[in-house]
Amino acid sequence: LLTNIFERRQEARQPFVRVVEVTEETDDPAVWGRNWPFEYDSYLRTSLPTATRYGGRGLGASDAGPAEQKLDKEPWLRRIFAGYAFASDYRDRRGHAFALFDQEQTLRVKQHKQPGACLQCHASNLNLYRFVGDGDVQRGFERVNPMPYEEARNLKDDRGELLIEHPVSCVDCHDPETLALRVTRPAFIAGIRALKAKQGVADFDVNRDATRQEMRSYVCGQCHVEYYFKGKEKTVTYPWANGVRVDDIEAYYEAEGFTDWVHGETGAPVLKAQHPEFEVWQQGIHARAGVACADCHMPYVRVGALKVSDHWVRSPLLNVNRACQPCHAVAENELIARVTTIQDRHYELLQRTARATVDLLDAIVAAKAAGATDEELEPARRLQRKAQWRLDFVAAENSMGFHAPQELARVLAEAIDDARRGQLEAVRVTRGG
Amino acid sequence: LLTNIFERRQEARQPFVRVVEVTEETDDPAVWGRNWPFEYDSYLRTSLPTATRYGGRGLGASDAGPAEQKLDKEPWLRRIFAGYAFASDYRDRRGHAFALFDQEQTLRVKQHKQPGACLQCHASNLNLYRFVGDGDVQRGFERVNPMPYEEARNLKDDRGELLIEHPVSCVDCHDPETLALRVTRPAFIAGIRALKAKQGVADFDVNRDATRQEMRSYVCGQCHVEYYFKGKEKTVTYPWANGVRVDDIEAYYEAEGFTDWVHGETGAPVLKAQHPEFEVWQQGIHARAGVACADCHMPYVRVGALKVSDHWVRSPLLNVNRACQPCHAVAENELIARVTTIQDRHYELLQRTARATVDLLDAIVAAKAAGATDEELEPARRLQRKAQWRLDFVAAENSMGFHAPQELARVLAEAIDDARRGQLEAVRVTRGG
Amino acid sequence: MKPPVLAALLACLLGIPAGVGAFTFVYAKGFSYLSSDPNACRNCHVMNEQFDGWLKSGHRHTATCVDCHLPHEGLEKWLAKADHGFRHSMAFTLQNFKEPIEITPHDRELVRVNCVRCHASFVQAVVAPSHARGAELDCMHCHAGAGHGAGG
Ligand code: HEC
Ligand code: HEC
Ligand code: HEC
Ligand code: HEC
Ligand code: HEC
Ligand code: HEC
Ligand code: HEC
Ligand code: HEC
Ligand code: HEC
Ligand code: HEC
Ligand code: HEC
Ligand code: HEC
Ligand code: HEC
Ligand code: HEC
Ligand SMILES: [Ca+2]
Ligand SMILES: [Ca+2]
Repeated sequence: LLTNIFERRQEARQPFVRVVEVTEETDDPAVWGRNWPFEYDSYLRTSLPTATRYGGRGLGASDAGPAEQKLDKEPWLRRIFAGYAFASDYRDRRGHAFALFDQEQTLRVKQHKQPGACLQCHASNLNLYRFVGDGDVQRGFERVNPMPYEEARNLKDDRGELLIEHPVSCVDCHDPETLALRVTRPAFIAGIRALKAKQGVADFDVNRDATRQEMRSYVCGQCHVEYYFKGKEKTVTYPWANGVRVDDIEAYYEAEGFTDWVHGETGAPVLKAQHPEFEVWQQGIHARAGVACADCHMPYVRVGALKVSDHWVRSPLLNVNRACQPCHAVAENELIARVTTIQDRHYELLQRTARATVDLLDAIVAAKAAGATDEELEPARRLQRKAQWRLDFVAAENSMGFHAPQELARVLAEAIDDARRGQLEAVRVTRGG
Repeated sequence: LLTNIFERRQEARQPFVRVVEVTEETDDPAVWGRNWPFEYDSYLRTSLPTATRYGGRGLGASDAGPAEQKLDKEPWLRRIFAGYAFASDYRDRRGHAFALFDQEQTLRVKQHKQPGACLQCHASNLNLYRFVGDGDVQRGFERVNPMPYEEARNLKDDRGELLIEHPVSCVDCHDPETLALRVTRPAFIAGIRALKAKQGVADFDVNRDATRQEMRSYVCGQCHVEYYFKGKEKTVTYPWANGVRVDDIEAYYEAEGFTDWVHGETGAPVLKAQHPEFEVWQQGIHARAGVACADCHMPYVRVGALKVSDHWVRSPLLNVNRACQPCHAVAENELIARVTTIQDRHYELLQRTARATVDLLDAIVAAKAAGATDEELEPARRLQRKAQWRLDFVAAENSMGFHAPQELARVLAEAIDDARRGQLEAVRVTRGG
Repeated sequence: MKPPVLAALLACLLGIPAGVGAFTFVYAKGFSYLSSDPNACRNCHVMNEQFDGWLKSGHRHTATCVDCHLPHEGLEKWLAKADHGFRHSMAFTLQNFKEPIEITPHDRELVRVNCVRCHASFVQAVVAPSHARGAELDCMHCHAGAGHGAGG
């Protein structure tokens, strides 16, 4: 029975007509665009503004300037980032078209030394990795990571051509032969392997073992994840060996004895969390139901007589009829209202957690001023590290609660508990307090 | 085989035939059962055990003894209820068949004076209300509320027959003429009217204005709600005039200057929250999507060719294929796993909140012992009232987080914040602390 | 399905009475399966829900039950009809099936193939990229309502 069905599958699939050849070397999306104009056109739109109540906020191509300054919208961010590059410049994300430009413009790069590791997620970098790695991507990755950012970013090949020219591009997510989705980022290949091993799946090779539906999220998980630069090799690493819940990752860092920086006001050794969309999404009901990033952020769109994936990767709230309604037969404004209910509730709790954390900073500062010793301050500082890690983890996640509402509220509740307990510890050691 | 199918064809056309007359006076479900045997049979099953991971826990008819003691399973309950009847006996709920029996057996009734008001939700009481009210239910309700419990419960009519004989029964939710759903509890009629007024709907008469789908939840909202006994008239009152969120209800009590009791350990004036299923459900996505209590707790069950509502009102987790699968085309064990994920996460956070609240009690007790004045203790006590109200509100809600996961996590987060801030206040006024 | 059963069914389908089994099958409108008229499916009240859903669906004018639920060429089609006819009549008679009724993985795959069959030109681009495992794009993942729900 089934064999007949399988045969018919093949008939149903017609090969793409290609007007130009695209290869592993083709990092220029314009070239791919000649074969697949619909995807390319929508990809180009990632340079347009995409503001929603909480999302996007990119200013767009019309204005070559930077996106909005998060540090001004949420002043408490400057407090928790005290003494770290993020306190100098931390802005709203915007479309993929800006990925490379925004990285070059940020004061975090202009005023602070950064390694080549930064390039893993902001540029179409396979040619660079192959060149530096003598044809081997993994080796190139390892050699580029510790280079100074400017050096890596401006490397030229033998023909004197820049190796880094584009932000995330077609070849980073697609096999140029089959166009099948694929993962190209070394840190993800290693990270997902460690995670699967922890979950009992040995020797997981993502490009060999993942299903198509999984790949519709994994290609995003290449970059929308928490990371750190491991050791002096500055290896971009995803800390998933214990799992991807906030507590699992914290346990990983404790075991590694890792610290991002020493807090400028309190002297506590603290961690920086970055955009853990992939980790948080896994805690939510949608992931549980097999709903992929691309289902919502790259919904299919009808173009004439063809159905294609919308490569204008952006907030689904700008695209509800396609992003949500196929699964939720509910009016558009009602769907947006549901999201807003979740996000407003989340935002309110986020602010409360920020207040608790800032109170903790004040308390430690006061204790220090009154002459508390490092030994006396140790318990309070340890709790600051825990509280701040959780607050930052949630604040850095970009869905304002939507990807996993209950889980993120739980994390904030724990942050509040840690912050207030830290405050009690600080008060306890404050002389004449 | 043949005849099977033939019979089933007949069943499909069978109309309801009434073999006996049922009237407003018919509080005996057995009589109704002669007309509607399927519903009656399932109703009788509410005396069976219904334990799930977090739900039910009723011991069932096989054992006429009481349900499990919650106070032993969650020792912190004794601490927060110190000085109140609930500290003497507080058990797991079980099926409707036990509603009257369990109320009579609890030490909260046997060892403490209770008013007739208690009967509003535990007995089929319309005959009692009409008798005492000279035919008028509302007047009867008002007169019964302040009576001593035993007196009200044992009143006899002119023919010397007991007026209270059954727990919640058919006539409490159904119009005996049409069998349509209806609300009979005076406190709900007044409460929902106040809530709708707040929402901008003036003069709401629930039995006149509610849709059928709304009634499928309102009949439950008659009892599964937070309540208090107002004034010396002991009027059973649902505090919904400001809305039904935990903060709205708190604001209502503040305005009323209401307090349930003065805490035995700390001397704080505190509130008691009871089973706010109806209020919490309204904060969740299911209510938002128009899913009623009865959809999950009284799903349709096919008897031959007929579809009838399962009157074995119980945990839907014992009934997933009927309760959930009509809307969620997902395997049964996967659906249960989704609920467990939500409930385990919730339970863990509930325990954390309890620890914070108990820490606050300890801190106030210590401050008092060290000689702090009432004036000094006032801020800490105010925060205890807030924290305890939120913790109890969530703990008393019976879905272990499922009815509104994010909202309940938010409430617990606020409780933790209040509890720890209260602790800071208490420490501040602790001499030599 | 075991060969003997299969033979018996083919016999039924050719209209040769083969004992009570066959008679029951006929009585229960098992022969509905020989027709492509949706009402034929509705002969069993347990199909009413899906029938009503279909009436509300965008497909009511464009696809009948069998268009989606049965294969479309040759012997395979008849085998599937026999398979359905037998399993469903049996289940209906014995009332031993789980509710809500759930489509079997095999039948679900049949449906998916039919989606692509009708919509091939429209979806050619999205089904084109081949993939190592779980390669086929699952239409029902997003269009679960197709054929039975509003907007689908
Ligand atoms: C069920 C739908 C859904 C899924 C699945 C989903 N998201 Fe989202 N995502 C949203 C919504 C809704 C928002 C909020 C958008 C807003 O606030 O405007 C969002 C926000 C975001 C944002 C911020 C967008 C902006 O405009 O600022 C990023 C980045 C993001 N998601 C990435 C991901 C990644 C990566 C995955 C998979 C690991 C994922 N999302 C899975 C629905 C989804
Ligand atoms: C190679 C790295 C990389 C990959 C792969 C990637 N992203 Fe991004 N994404 C980024 C960067 C970097 C930005 C921020 C660009 C900026 O702000 O300059 C971004 C921004 C976004 C935004 C915000 C857009 C807006 O309008 O504000 C969304 C949404 C998003 N990505 C979703 C996804 C999804 C979904 C996928 C997978 C289909 C994905 N990304 C794959 C790096 C990546
Ligand atoms: C693991 C992938 C990854 C790495 C490594 C990475 N980024 Fe990003 N970056 C992202 C993603 C995804 C976004 C968009 C989501 C967001 O803004 O939170 C982003 C956003 C940004 C933005 C725009 C928003 C902002 O923060 O102002 C800047 C600038 C930026 N990154 C700079 C850097 C620098 C500098 C480094 C190296 C120190 C770096 N990135 C390393 C993935 C990465
Ligand atoms: C951030 C990841 C990402 C990038 C970058 C990307 N794509 Fe895709 N692309 C996807 C995903 C996800 C799908 C859906 C594949 C599936 O469903 O199996 C897709 C599908 C496609 C398809 C199959 C037909 C369709 O539309 O579904 C084509 C063709 C395609 N992309 C072309 C391109 C081209 C051309 C570019 C560059 C201009 C590009 N893609 C860049 C993620 C990406
Ligand atoms: C491919 C299918 C699919 C897509 C696309 C999808 N959802 Fe969902 N959504 C689900 C499923 C499945 C659930 C879990 C409940 C259920 O089984 O219906 C769910 C649950 C939800 C919930 C309740 C869970 C919660 O966190 O409160 C909301 C709200 C929601 N979705 C909104 C959206 C929005 C907004 C979008 C678009 C940005 C979207 N969904 C896209 C399938 C989808
Ligand atoms: C979407 C389905 C759904 C809806 C709607 C719903 N509930 Fe529930 N309810 C549940 C689930 C699931 C549980 C958890 C049962 C368990 O833990 O065993 C639960 C638990 C309960 C419990 C405790 C049951 C027990 O076994 O201990 C009560 C009482 C309850 N709900 C009442 C209500 C009321 C009253 C409403 C309407 C105001 C309502 N529920 C609406 C699904 C629902
Ligand atoms: C007249 C009051 C009243 C009404 C109306 C009422 N309940 Fe109850 N319900 C109770 C009481 C009292 C109990 C606890 C009985 C006991 O533990 O002795 C209870 C118990 C329950 C339980 C726990 C059952 C178990 O097995 O543990 C569930 C579930 C429940 N009710 C749901 C509902 C739903 C759904 C409705 C509406 C269809 C409803 N109730 C209507 C008073 C009521
Ligand atoms: C507004 C309706 C309502 C009122 C008034 C009410 N109850 Fe209940 N009672 C319920 C519901 C609903 C339950 C089941 C849910 C639960 O146990 O949380 C219940 C459960 C109980 C139980 C079994 C679980 C336990 O708490 O041990 C006892 C005993 C009880 N009530 C006694 C009383 C007494 C005594 C009074 C009067 C002081 C009273 N009830 C007033 C609705 C009410
Ligand atoms: C706690 C409330 C409650 C009690 C008590 C109750 N019912 Fe119901 N009953 C319902 C609900 C809810 C429905 C669904 C009505 C609807 O959908 O409009 C219902 C429906 C019915 C129906 C209509 C057919 C069906 O099954 O849907 C009959 C008949 C019925 N009940 C009989 C009874 C009998 C007999 C008793 C007493 C043994 C009883 N009910 C007790 C809530 C209750
Ligand atoms: C009458 C329809 C209906 C019934 C019955 C129903 N649900 Fe839902 N459920 C929904 C809708 C609608 C949503 C919101 C998301 C969406 O639109 O799909 C939802 C969302 C959910 C979610 C995700 C939201 C969250 O809180 O995480 C879970 C989990 C869920 N349902 C489980 C259940 C379980 C378990 C039952 C049975 C006890 C049940 N549902 C009964 C319609 C229903
Ligand atoms: C003899 C009565 C009867 C007739 C006529 C009937 N069905 Fe069914 N059908 C059933 C029963 C009973 C089940 C449940 C079988 C089970 O779950 O074991 C069922 C299940 C199904 C299923 C889901 C289970 C599966 O096998 O995948 C599909 C699809 C289906 N029927 C389609 C149809 C179509 C299409 C027609 C008309 C061509 C039809 N049915 C006619 C009784 C019938
Ligand atoms: C346009 C395609 C289409 C048409 C036409 C169609 N169906 Fe379906 N049917 C489906 C799909 C898709 C599913 C699986 C739904 C799911 O996965 O939840 C399904 C599932 C079913 C099921 C199993 C129940 C379930 O939800 O799994 C039955 C029974 C069924 N169909 C019967 C019928 C009958 C009878 C008709 C004609 C009145 C019909 N179908 C017409 C696509 C169709
Ligand atoms: C990840 C979700 C998803 C999957 C999987 C999917 N679709 Fe769609 N489909 C959509 C969206 C979103 C639209 C709406 C596009 C638009 O209106 O621009 C759509 C539109 C369509 C349309 C046209 C609808 C109209 O209103 O004209 C058809 C036909 C269709 N899909 C068939 C299919 C088939 C056949 C498959 C399987 C090969 C499939 N779809 C798989 C999401 C999906
Ligand atoms: C017998 C042929 C046939 C089959 C089988 C079929 N369709 Fe369709 N479908 C059509 C036609 C014709 C239309 C209307 C014109 C159009 O939009 O293409 C349509 C419309 C649609 C639409 C647009 C929205 C609507 O309902 O009007 C979607 C989405 C869709 N089909 C998806 C599917 C999916 C998914 C399947 C399989 C479960 C499927 N179709 C099976 C012929 C078919
Ligand atoms: Ca980090
Ligand atoms: Ca109360």
